[in-house]
Amino acid sequence: MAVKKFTTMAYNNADEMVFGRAKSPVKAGLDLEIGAGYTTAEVNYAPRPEAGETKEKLVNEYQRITRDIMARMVQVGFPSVVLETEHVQQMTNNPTWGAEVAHAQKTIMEEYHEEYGIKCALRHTPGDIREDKDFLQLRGDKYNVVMESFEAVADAGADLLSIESMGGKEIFDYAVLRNDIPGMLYAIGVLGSMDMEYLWQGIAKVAQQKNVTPAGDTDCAQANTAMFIAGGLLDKNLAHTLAIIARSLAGARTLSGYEAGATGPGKDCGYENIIIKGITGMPMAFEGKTSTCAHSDVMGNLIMQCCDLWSNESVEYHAEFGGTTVQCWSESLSYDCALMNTALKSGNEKILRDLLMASDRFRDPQSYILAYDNAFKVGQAIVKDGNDIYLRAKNAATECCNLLTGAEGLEMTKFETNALNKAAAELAALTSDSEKFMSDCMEKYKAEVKVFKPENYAL
Amino acid sequence: MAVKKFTTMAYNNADEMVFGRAKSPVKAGLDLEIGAGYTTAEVNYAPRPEAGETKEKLVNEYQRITRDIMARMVQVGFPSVVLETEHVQQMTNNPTWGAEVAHAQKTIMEEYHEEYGIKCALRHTPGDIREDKDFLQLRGDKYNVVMESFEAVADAGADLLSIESMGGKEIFDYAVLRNDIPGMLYAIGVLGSMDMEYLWQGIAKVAQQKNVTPAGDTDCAQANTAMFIAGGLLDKNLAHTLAIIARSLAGARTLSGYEAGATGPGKDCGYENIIIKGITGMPMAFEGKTSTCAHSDVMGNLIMQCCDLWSNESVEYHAEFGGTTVQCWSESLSYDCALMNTALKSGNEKILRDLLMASDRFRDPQSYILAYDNAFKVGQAIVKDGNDIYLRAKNAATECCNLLTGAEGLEMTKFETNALNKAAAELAALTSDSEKFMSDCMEKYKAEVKVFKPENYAL
Amino acid sequence: MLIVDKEGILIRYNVKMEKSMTPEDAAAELYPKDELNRAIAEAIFEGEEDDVIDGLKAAIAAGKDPISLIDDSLMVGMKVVTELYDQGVIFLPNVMMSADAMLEGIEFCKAEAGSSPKPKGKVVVHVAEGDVHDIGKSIVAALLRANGYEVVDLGRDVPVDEVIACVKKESPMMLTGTALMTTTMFAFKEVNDRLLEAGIRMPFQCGGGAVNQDFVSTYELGVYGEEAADAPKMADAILAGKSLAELKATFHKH
Amino acid sequence: MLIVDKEGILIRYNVKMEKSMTPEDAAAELYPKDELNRAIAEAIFEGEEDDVIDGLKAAIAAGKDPISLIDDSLMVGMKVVTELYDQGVIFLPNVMMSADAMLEGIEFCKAEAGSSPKPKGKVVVHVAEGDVHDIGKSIVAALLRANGYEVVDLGRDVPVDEVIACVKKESPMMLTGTALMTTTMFAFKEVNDRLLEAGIRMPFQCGGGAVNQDFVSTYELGVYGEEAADAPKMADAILAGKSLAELKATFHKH
Ligand code: B12
Ligand code: B12
Repeated sequence: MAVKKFTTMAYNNADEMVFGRAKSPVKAGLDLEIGAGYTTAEVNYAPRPEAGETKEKLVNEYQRITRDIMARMVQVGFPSVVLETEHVQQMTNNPTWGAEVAHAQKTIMEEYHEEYGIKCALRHTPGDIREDKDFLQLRGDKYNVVMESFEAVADAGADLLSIESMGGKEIFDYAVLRNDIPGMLYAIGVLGSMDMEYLWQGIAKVAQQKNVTPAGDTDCAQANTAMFIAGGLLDKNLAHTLAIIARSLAGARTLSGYEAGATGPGKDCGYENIIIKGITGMPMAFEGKTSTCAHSDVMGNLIMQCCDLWSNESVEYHAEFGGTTVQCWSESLSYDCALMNTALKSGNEKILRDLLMASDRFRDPQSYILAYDNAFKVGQAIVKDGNDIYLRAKNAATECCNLLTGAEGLEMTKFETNALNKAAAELAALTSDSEKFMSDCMEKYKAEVKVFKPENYAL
Repeated sequence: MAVKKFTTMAYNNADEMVFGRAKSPVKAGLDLEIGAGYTTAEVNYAPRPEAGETKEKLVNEYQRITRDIMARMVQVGFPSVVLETEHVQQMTNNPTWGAEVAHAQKTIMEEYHEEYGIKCALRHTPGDIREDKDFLQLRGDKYNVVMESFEAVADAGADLLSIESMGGKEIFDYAVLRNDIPGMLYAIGVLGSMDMEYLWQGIAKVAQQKNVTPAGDTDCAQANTAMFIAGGLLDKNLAHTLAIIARSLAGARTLSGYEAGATGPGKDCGYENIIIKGITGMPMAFEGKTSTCAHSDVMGNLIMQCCDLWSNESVEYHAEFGGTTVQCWSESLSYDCALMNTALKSGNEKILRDLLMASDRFRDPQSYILAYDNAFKVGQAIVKDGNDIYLRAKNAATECCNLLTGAEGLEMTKFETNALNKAAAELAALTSDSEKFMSDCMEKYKAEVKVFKPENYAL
Repeated sequence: MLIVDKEGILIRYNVKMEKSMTPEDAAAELYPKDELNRAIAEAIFEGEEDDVIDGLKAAIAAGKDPISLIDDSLMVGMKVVTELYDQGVIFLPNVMMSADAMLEGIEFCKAEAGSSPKPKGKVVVHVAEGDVHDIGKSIVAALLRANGYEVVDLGRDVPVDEVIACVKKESPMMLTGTALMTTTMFAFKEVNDRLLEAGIRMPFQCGGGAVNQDFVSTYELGVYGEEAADAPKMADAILAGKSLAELKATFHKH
Repeated sequence: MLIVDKEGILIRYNVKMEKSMTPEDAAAELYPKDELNRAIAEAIFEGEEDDVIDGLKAAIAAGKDPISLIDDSLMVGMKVVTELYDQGVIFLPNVMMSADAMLEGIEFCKAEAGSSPKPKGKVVVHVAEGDVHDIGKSIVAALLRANGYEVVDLGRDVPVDEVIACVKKESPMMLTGTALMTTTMFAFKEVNDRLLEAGIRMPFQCGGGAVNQDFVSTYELGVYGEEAADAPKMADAILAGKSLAELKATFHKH
């Protein structure tokens, strides 16, 4: 598929962006339209530990999960729902496993759609298994298995195809634990983007052949690792200012998937999706205050501001007083959506969006930058040099630093400010010549990171 | 304590009521003020099954729970929190157990308050253990144990005292499974109110002596049983129109606690609290879309409309990806509160309240009546005959029927409408003479319900 | 105040799915042909105890045997009720009122005949020690009775010793336990162990608020029961010869 | 756009609680007195590898023994770092960079001396089979090394056989496992069983995203590790003679 770089924003200004509406809505699954004026819950789940033992157990587990969710949706009267199955390793490595799961789930969803008319779609997210024990193996055999997996789940009923791709991770893991900003830029902005462009052309092709939706990727492997290491307000593992620089870089990186054919809805854990939505106008999934089952964050409300799908990230399937976990969380998510949909219908979407945003805006440097107005500015910095993956990533990080430096109303710790100033200085000192940056990094990281293999990026 | 009946509404009109503000705020615990312009999460939890084995295990379990919650609150930056401990049977039957738990919890909360300045309070809810194996035993020995339990937990650090009292339950259980409206009225409106008046004078006295807050009761034993039996939209165990009649009756009943000295915050599972807030102007706890861990309902957003405390009802303590359950749910609740507090601070509370309400208004007959405007009308019907517990309960049920009959925009099933019409007719046929109703019921239920003992109500 | 029409926000699936048939129409198709039996069955369906007795009197006067009336009219009427409940055509209170009427009818027949029919089977029900939540248990008991089972109801807050003693005394085909609290459901494990100790391998169906399938799966005799209607279904399955493993396969839905 | 000041909505407790002391001030109080050792310790704290080597050269030139320099300067510097990390004065990347510098210093000293010092103890770390999430494991390994332990890092996606073989070969004082998925953490039980089978009763600390205390409590050798810093703490506790039960009592916080 052809790659088309974004050099302009899809929206004229940040204020145009709201939840439930995207410039380019996506039709998918059974009567669902994403970003077409309403929001929908996207429910995620993980099988119980013992369910991974055999294929039969696994298929059975996902059937139970699917039935539980669909039953709860009709019991409380919700008009639509999306299910996301993140493959466990066995399901991707054995494409028929993933396919059987998809088929079993879709069959149940079709029954509910037929009986009740509930709109629904199924997302499958194969694991990015492109690696050997010690090294990434982004191209070659493992790539082929991933593509087979996509084909198999698409044939079997998956409507939306996603992946959390890992390009750049080997450098990132090294860099993030050493406050190494140029390394993070190289890992996320350069290597990550290059791998995505390669990978997503393949996925988009499969999707086109199978007539399903190539939905989108997330920088889980890098920006989310940074966010998790950064943790809560009192954690001492990574400055939150660095975590949000990683996230801004991820905006430049994750965009590459949409340039290579993905159409949205972007995947839930991509907190950079707010930047992507501004640039592409495509619908996006988000997770936050109703994904505390999966992780804690410091922008739970804010991140809901412009969602099209609203997700719980993941929850282990087990019982609670109120039903199984997937029932509990799908219900909470759907109530959130009902609130947003009421706001949309009554013309109050902007005030609700703003309340969500304002409640977390000053909670953390991360939330400050992901507030839609600031995220939009990061997007503008990206598209300004949209044709150069290095420059646009550098722009994103620089804009992030600038916004934080000039932030009004945001209190930062000395530690966060110091890390920020150091990062800003390092960014300012970087070359504006992509080639030079590439060759410098190649040399440096070949020497320092023993698991780095340039051939993964055709370098 | 003197009993003072309510014969007027605290608010001039329904529109005056919002979340986070009550006419009579309540100061409690460590710097907390409830209903004073902000909302606070109230976190509830149940010990793991094996924790009930010994007192040590139980105390230990509550310590872990308390520490987990407080730690999460400061990690995400929330300014206040309330913890509620619903006693398991052992803790009330052995008042020293309950006291040790309260003390252990409060000690941790004080540490956090001292170190971080987080505002917090502890609610303890002893079990209503006033019964023998086969019969209720509302007065006598068991009553004394309950009072001892209240004294002990108050001494040990509990700031808010509550109970889910059971008066009337023996008749209600019989009546609700037989669509018996007069029986429900007798159970909830008459017997329930009488027992509460008796019980809450005792609790209010303890609270006064110990200088803590007599917070309030809930009609869990009856209206919530009806709501649970009614279930989701597709359940076939009880017409939802009958469940909301039970709830309206509960408005008249639960009020009795506040007449006998309770001051709020009313307890979370009292969905009738919206009626009570309108009448008393006291702050109230609610639960809904963020208590799906404990139960499913059909008004998850709407019920948030005027909350002062916002609760998860209860969750078993165990691990999830995002931390322990109490951490996950306390975080989700607190984000909800952050949203409401932002609305309050920016003067947008009424629009947010209305969006919450509008998103569920037509989901179910129950949500329709609990919408603040309709609930306010039920409240007016109650205070009109505030001095007569029978008449005011009858008024509440009648008003509920009238509102449903005249409802615009609410679609009901034939089944719901039939049950409603039958109920309305039965209510219309009832005497307006309390004494006659009392003696008729006494005769009927003495004969039909073998576990009914009038001496429980000094009858 | 903001009022927003529900379109696009919520769907009242119950309204959307409502069966066009009235319960009365649905029942009419299921009544027995025989005029006398039919009248009794109808009275059961309506939950009208007096009409049931009147119907029985008429049938006996017409020469019918009181004991066979139990099977041919009372039980048939009750089967109409439970079937329509399972299909979602009628609601639980109807079942309760019909069951009341049926039980009264059976008493009347027994008195008339001076003898008792053999019930389908005996079930012991109880609520775990320390637990006061008993309405779920009462529904279970009522539905079992409605389906023709004899029920020994131990009530709420029942110590393990008492459960074991009763099982030994009554030799039921099945035992049920209800618990709504995490701390009380723990007693089920003990009941299980004590039964096994005594060499009794009997299906022990457990349900109620806090109880869940994962927990019930941790002890051998346990079968999870999600809703009260699963109790008579499981009793029927036992009568049909299903093994413990088969029962678990059927009733473990999550 | 609506901007609302944070007062009353949220509290930045990190800002509110911030220590007034800078990391440098805090470290200054902890450095060794001896000038030469102090320079090396400072270089470790700064994470400056070149300065570490320069310092070591200077100290050796001044007559210090390379092997005792490891304990007297490198380890002392590293102890300052881990202590301040535990106190929340410095952050993880500082620890990582200091550890890199320390390891390089140790290599240098060993080369100079032509011999190796005895490490405090050996720990085997791994990520469960089928699991690619390895950054948590890498942090665990780094913190163990930073605290003076020898680490055998089996990497990610490690089959149970390989874990067992390595434990038999290396006889470590402790084994750690990381898993971030419900389906992969299941392997820990197998590791436990295989170790017991082989008669090895060794503490097996397990952590990572999906792993939780309840799960780890289901197998005998398991001790739950919530954060990476718990790994060196547990190793220290083992050195201090704590039993498996005592380790569980200490590290099971939920
Ligand atoms: C109503 C209620 C009460 C009423 C009980 C009235 C009654 N007659 O039973 C009252 C107010 C008395 C009460 C008291 C308490 N309650 Co209460 N209560 C509830 C509530 C809201 C609903 C229960 C109910 O009636 N449901 C309707 C019935 C029909 O459902 P059910 O019993 O589950 O049965 C259904 C199925 O489970 C099934 N079933 C049941 N048994 C069986 C068996 C078999 C074999 C089968 C097949 C099926 C089956 O069939 C039924 C219908 O299909 C629940 C919430 C919940 N999520 O369950 C809390 C709940 C059970 N209560 C709870 C608590 C904590 C208490 C108290 C301890 C609180 C306190 N400190 O005051 C006290 C107990 C005090 C004491 N004396 O020990 C907690 C338990 C938490 C925990 N620790 O596990 C719950 C979960 C609420 C919560 N906080 O989340 N409660
Ligand atoms: C980043 C991430 C990834 C990255 C991994 C990058 C890396 N280098 O490790 C990538 C993108 C590759 C990834 C992939 C997948 N992931 Co992932 N991932 C995450 C995420 C968001 C953060 C993990 C992380 O790095 N945290 C930061 C590190 C530092 O934390 P940590 O490892 O937990 O370690 C800390 C502590 O636990 C502790 N610790 C760890 N080990 C030990 C050991 C001892 C002894 C001690 C004392 C302490 C300790 O120390 C650390 C710091 O204190 C988690 C979310 C979560 N809640 O954990 C999901 C998560 C683990 N992933 C998940 C899934 C499903 C996947 C995929 C299968 C999804 C898919 N289909 O694509 C794939 C795997 C595909 C495959 N190849 O098999 C799920 C697992 C659900 C489940 N089934 O159980 C999670 C929970 C996310 C979710 N959906 O909720 N993931």
